[in-house]
Amino acid sequence: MAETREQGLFEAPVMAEQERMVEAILFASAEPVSLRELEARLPHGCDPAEALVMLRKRYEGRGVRVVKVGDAWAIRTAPDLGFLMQKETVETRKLSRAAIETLAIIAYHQPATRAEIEEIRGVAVSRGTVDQLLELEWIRLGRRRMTPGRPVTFVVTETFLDHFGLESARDLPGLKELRAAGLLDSRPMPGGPLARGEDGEEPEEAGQTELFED
Amino acid sequence: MAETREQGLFEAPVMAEQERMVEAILFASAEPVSLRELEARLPHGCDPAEALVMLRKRYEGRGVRVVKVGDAWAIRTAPDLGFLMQKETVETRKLSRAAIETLAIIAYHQPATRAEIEEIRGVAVSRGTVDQLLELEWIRLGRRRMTPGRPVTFVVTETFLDHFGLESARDLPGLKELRAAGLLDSRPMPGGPLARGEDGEEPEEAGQTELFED
Amino acid sequence: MADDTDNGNWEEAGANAVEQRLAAEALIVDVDGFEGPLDLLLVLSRTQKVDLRRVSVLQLAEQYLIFVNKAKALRIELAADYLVMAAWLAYLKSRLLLPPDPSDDGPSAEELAAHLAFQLERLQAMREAAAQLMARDQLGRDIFARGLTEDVTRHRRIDYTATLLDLMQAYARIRTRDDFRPYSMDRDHVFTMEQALDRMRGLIGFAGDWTDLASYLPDGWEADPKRRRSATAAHFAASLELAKAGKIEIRQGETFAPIQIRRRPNG
Repeated sequence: MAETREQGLFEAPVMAEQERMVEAILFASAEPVSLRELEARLPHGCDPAEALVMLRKRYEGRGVRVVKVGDAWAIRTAPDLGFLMQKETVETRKLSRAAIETLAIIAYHQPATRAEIEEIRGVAVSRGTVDQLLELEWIRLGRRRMTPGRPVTFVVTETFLDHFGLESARDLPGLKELRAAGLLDSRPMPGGPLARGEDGEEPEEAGQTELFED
Repeated sequence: MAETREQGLFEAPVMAEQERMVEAILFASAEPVSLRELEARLPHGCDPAEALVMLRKRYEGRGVRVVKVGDAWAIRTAPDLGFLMQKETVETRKLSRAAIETLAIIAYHQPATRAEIEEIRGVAVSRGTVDQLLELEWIRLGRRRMTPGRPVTFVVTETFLDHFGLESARDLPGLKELRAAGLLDSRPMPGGPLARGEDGEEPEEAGQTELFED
Repeated sequence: MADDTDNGNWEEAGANAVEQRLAAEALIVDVDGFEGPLDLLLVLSRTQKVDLRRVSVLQLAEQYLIFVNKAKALRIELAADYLVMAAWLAYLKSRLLLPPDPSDDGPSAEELAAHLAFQLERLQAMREAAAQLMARDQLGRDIFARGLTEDVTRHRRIDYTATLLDLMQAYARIRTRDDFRPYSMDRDHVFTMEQALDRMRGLIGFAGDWTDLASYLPDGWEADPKRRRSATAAHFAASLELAKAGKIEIRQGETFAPIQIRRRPNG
């Protein structure tokens, strides 16, 4: 208790002390603390309600705020600073083969139902694959197909077009162009301009568009 | 951001904002946050060190305080309010006398080899004692000593500093006096039975004193 | 440091002998409670009721030896390091009592005693430091960290990437799985050996001198590596055929040097 404490002019010392106590309790508690609990934890005769009013005022405009959560009180990050709490580490990973194939089918055949995707790929499409593409916002649900069972369809999104630098899905090169570009050779020749295997380096944007310009 | 903010006369608005951000980050974390991490999390060009000075001052005498722990910063409740936190009190396993002494020897003599600890205590250090301290993360392995046998050394950790409310190992109580009294010197006894330890005593003064020299 | 005071306290030691004996007996009971011989020495030194810097090492050695003898008499087994210490203290005691041997170039008895005093003082200092440390406000007991840590979520965002090329290759891969065979559609890039043979049969008549095989590649097949490769392979195979038939000769200066062919002079 060796600390000196700044006390405002209009605060009774005892109330300032109560405010400190409420501050410490709210800070250290793992859960929001109810008024009743504050009363129980503070020394006898304290008025936590008043202390809370003051504490709340003190934190106005600060980086954290005193907020009411249901019947209880807690200290929380100011809403405008929420972005600081997200420490994002970005890890770049290549889309799985299943995902890229599914995506390709949707892009070329949209709107496409799951059954259609499976028919073209020749294997079942896992829920996870579709979810991943939905999460990436590269595909979204289209209209239901007016066929028995009214299956959902998938279409590609604006985000997809953005990411792949396409004006519209119609701009995707057709099979003929793929062939002309040598993409239908499943065994890319090493050293050739098209020699980019599945795990080859990423071609730059420029390269791609050049490649498919007729 | 509808909130009004009290700003001191001498604070540039930007710095006040930085202070809020540091406040929010420190409040959100139970662990001390390093200056480097603050730098990484704050918007580009911020000066968390300066913001911390201000923030620390702001919380002087309050229910919580801004404390320095090694190279990191944390908010902790004021020590005089500990009595309110019975609910939060963590029951810790009582440390044995051997463990407490070993910890103190490492803290005051760091980096310290096992042989040095044994030399000071005059008794073998059991594996369990060291393990317990390692488990608590109060000590960790330091660099190997560049003496024959290259024995491992132990040093205290940031967790240790945090636990005992120390800014750095230099702030250990009585350190200066002990050093002045020559009690932290490594003084081998030629031929005595207390010159124990297979790795022998390492009579190098450099490591131990260097660390605590300012 | 201890040597100045040794003689001063020695007088007292005799007077205190009974007290020491009693103290040693009391300590025996606790023998398991000691953290080694130094700890025992430290406890014994307290009975001297002087600052550790002024402790009489000689008297301390006496006290220790009494303790050990008492333990022996009571058939209490002492750990080896207690006995090692006893032997050393007996040696130190005799050295301290005898006049120094000028021929002895080892450390003097006083130096040894001083070091023991230093060790005791240091151990005592560490004990006190440990006590001070433990008396500090401790996290989780007196000081508390934030209880409700706010989502400092370390979002590990995985940024999935795919390029347009990946996309198209994927599509091509699927489409060629059924209705296309990958090679069948790439006929434009394949130059067969038969084609090469036809071409070379026509051209070889003009190749009286050594000429690089590469120069036989047809127009439009030299630039694109894929086509060049196919054409080169076809022409090489064709030249082997022609050589076998005795129409041409083939040579290569060294590994990877250009392959050259010429019409066999009499072929």
